[in-house]
Amino acid sequence: MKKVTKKLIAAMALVLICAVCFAYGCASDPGDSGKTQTPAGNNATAAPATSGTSDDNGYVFKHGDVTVIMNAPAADIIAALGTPRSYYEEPSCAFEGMDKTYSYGSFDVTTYTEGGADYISGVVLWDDSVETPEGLYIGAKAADVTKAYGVDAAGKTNVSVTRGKSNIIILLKDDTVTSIQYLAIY
Amino acid sequence: MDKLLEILKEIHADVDYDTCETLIDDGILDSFDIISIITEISSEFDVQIPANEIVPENFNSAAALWKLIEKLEDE
Amino acid sequence: MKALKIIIRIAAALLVFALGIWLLQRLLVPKYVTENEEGLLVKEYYSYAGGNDVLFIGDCEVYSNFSPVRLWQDFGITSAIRGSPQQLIWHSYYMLEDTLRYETPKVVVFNVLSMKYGEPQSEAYNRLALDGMKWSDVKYRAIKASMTEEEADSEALTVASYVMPILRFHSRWNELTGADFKYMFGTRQLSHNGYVMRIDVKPVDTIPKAAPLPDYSFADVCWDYLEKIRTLCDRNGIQLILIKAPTLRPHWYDEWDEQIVKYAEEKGLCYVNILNEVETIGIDYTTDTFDAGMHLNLSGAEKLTKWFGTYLKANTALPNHRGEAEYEEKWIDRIDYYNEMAEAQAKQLSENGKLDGYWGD
Amino acid sequence: MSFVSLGFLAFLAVLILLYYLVPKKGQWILLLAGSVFFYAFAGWSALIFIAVTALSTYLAGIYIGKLAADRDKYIKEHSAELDKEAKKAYKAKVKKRTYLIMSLCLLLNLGMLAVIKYTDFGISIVNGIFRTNIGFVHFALPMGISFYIFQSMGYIIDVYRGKYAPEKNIARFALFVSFFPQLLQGPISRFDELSKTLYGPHKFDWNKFARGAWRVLWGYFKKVVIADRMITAVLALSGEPEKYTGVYVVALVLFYAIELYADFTGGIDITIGVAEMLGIEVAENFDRPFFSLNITEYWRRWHITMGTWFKDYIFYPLSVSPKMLKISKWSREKLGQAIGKRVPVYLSTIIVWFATGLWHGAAWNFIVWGLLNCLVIIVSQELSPLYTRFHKRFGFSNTKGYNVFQMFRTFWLMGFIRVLDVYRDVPGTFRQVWSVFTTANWGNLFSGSFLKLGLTLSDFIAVLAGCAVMFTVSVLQNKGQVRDNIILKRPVAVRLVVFVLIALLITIFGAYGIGYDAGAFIYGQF
Repeated sequence: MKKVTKKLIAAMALVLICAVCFAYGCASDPGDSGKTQTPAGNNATAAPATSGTSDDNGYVFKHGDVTVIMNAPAADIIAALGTPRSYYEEPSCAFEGMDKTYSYGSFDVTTYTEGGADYISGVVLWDDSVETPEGLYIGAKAADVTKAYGVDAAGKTNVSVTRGKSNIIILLKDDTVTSIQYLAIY
Repeated sequence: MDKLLEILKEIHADVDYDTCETLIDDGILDSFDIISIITEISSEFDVQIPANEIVPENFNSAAALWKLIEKLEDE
Repeated sequence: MKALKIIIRIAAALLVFALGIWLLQRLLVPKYVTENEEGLLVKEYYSYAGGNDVLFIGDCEVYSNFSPVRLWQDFGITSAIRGSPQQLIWHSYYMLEDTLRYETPKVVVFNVLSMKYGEPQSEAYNRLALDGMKWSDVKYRAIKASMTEEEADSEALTVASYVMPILRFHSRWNELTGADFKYMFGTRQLSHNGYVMRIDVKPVDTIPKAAPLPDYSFADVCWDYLEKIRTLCDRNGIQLILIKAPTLRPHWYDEWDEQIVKYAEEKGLCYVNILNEVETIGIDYTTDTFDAGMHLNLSGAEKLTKWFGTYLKANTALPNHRGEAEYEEKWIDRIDYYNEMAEAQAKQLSENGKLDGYWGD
Repeated sequence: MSFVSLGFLAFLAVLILLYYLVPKKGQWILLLAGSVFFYAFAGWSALIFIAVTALSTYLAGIYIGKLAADRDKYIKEHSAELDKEAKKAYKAKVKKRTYLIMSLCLLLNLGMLAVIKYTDFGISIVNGIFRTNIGFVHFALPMGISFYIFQSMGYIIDVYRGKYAPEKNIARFALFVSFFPQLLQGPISRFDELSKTLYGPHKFDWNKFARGAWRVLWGYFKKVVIADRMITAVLALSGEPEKYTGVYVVALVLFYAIELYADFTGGIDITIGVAEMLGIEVAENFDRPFFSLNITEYWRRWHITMGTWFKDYIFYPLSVSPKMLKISKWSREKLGQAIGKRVPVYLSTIIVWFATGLWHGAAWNFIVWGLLNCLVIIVSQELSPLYTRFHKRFGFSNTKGYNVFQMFRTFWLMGFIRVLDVYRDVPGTFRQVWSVFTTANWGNLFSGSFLKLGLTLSDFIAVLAGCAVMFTVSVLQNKGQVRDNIILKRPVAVRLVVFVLIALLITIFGAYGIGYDAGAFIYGQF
């Protein structure tokens, strides 16, 4: 009996030591420590946030209750947007794969092909009947750009804002927005 | 020598230390055993077996080990 | 053991290895006969090299839109196209340099669309442009100039993979088809002096509006290569003509056009934006294109070529070679093959309602 | 220069050709030149580090050797007038000095390693404890530094212990430190063993050459066909841990085990094979570790030269040091025989595994990895009497079936500990492993989702076929070397043709070039 107790104590002491080390391991940021020595490592791929909140989709375009997310699978989004006013597909020079443009009058949605499926590659806004979720529309002023996206647009001909895998290009003329385009960042 | 055999028996009771000459080569003694033996020897014989003497030749048989102890005692 | 015996053994092993690699390479490289047929174009040039007064360089906007056979038949102008899919301007430049190793044309026609691409777009197009090129220092320089980022990362392997394409295509083992075996030691001719024929029709019903760009300036590297093309032509006494083919997509912005116009004026070059001539030429986008505006079909190409022949007559001093025996002889077969393919395609189209391949089989 | 590169193959071809053409006396000089060339490819600055190690170790060795020689001479000359005690005192005096020199050499080299490898890690700990925000220094790790410093340190310790005389020729010593095949990822050779064949002269021996060539071929097969293909799936699975839980973690454990084994043993095969083609014998580093019945055995068969290095130069000295014996005595008195006996062994074990973990990388995941190994070893040590009793009662411990079960158990236990390497995140790894028990997504095995990891079905088939070959060869190795038993018994012509065929197969089925990550040898980074 006595022997067993002592063994138990020894084992527990060991577990404790390991636990302390482990707990410390938890406390420190593991990402920082190993990075420089990991050429074959996978930190880079793990880096972009993927935890699933809406922020991670980057800038999105909303039409009614349809959300157009850059690089998202296109099929469901296109279906939800209803029948386009016109549709154009552009084959690439040789090779499979097709860039498709769905026009809905006041905006176009474009897609690219990868691995047999279509993904959203961009949205172009054509007139002031539509606006971005941040409240920017064609005809708005440079100050509105600042209000919506926090960048200074006064006196510029174009500004570009990026969040996640989504990029919005805003063109201006005489401090008035003339074009708003979403671009997927591959 | 008897004291040594006693130490060894405590580690592995079922080995015939009088004849076995391949304690290391056949993996009968592992590194844990070796350390235990050295610790025991140091408390029983007042010799310290340095790390560089931990080679198969010195631990393959009880006789070799005994020789080592005698040599170290002699120094 | 005797040194000789060892050397023989090792040499034998190396020889067997080389033979094996060669055979496997023949098997594994893409044959471009059932898909991406345009991959044949660059290699095919060498079979019709020599005696071409006009050389077209550029992407699908040249190889789908201009018909050298028509140019010969109607104007007695001998021409060849060195086109490849998504041919970038540096490809075009090296295409020209490579051509000069075989012949010196009197006129070079360059389609300016590729001015819009300042970076390699995809490794695949490099292969289509360069794999078919014969080995020379030109090819080596072309490879170095064209590498994508990924290719440049392992530069030695990339260069080696053009010497030994098996290093690039070894993983095609799981995509092999009957055609890879059938055409292991030789493929069939696709082009007509570089022209790729399609007779089917897919009308343009809509062309999406082109979104304005934040910046319309061409990349520096494109200007550099345009200048290189111009000086190379200059040195060789070649007249350079810049064109923009009448293809609706990708969109050719007016802002781009203005820059080319200005450049042509400065350098005293001919530049014609054929998009502005569509009505004169009589191109009807409901019948003259096979993919809704990207490329012209045979009917469209022949209309365009007819117009362009007249343009060449007016702006250059190209001779009419009709009636010259050595030329007539060469072109008679080409005309036959041209008609043969058009017929085969027409036959398949009427039987199947669609084209499965250029050869109509 | 990676083994899997055309540059290396060309380098090798030229080197081997020259090696057998130059006068035999010059062979090792050529090897040294080749090694410097090989290393210079990684950048000239990296050469400085290896030069510092080679030079400092060489000088320390020479100095220690000289002191030892002087001592022996003095004692011999004065043996009449000195009594035993005086001799002992004199010896102790000299030993103090040699110990100092060895310590300085160790300090310099290990210090260099520590600064380069562990500064950022240290900074991150300091930042964590003191909530400071010190910037990282991001030293680039010179190629193979962990390996050649350990190899050199083994040498200086051996010289200090008087195991062998120091190398007198600095160029020869430099070759020992820098011998190019083992620069990237070991094995960690011992001077007395490697020097037997390293310096030649070597006449061209067709059999040795052929054996080496076959082994190189085999190494490339494992590395290029299996490991470099598998790495794509490993990176995909570990790159998105939130997405890939449950069954995917089990798959990752399996895939990583395959990849690491094929990669590391493949690399070692190339190393040893190249050396063999040059007539040089390099120590084995693996003995089919996945056939081990328990973890202790596994560590005797996996990365052998590292294990013995830690055993000979850290574990033994530590556990028999006077301090440790004192601790042992104290703990026996205070804690009783049972625990007291274990204290020195277990304490040394824990320290050694901590060091082993740290050696693999400056990150918590490696340290935890080391300590987990240690924990399993100690627990199984403690449980072994229990097992023995259990087996005695039921008497099936030696049946084949039970052995297979043991191998299976060891494989998966080690596998799960090993995934710390790929997640590189300690709590994350535990979450992932836990998800195996909580996430019931085994249906994904057949849903085709495994084909979305960057590998096609044919890739998986290629890996599977490769593993089948690997397994068959391992089983055949029960009866000795496959090369000796099967290959070299065939007629030369047959051998040449089969060799070429395999080389062609590797060319086709290898995962290299566009579309595949040019995976560096995993162990090159440590």
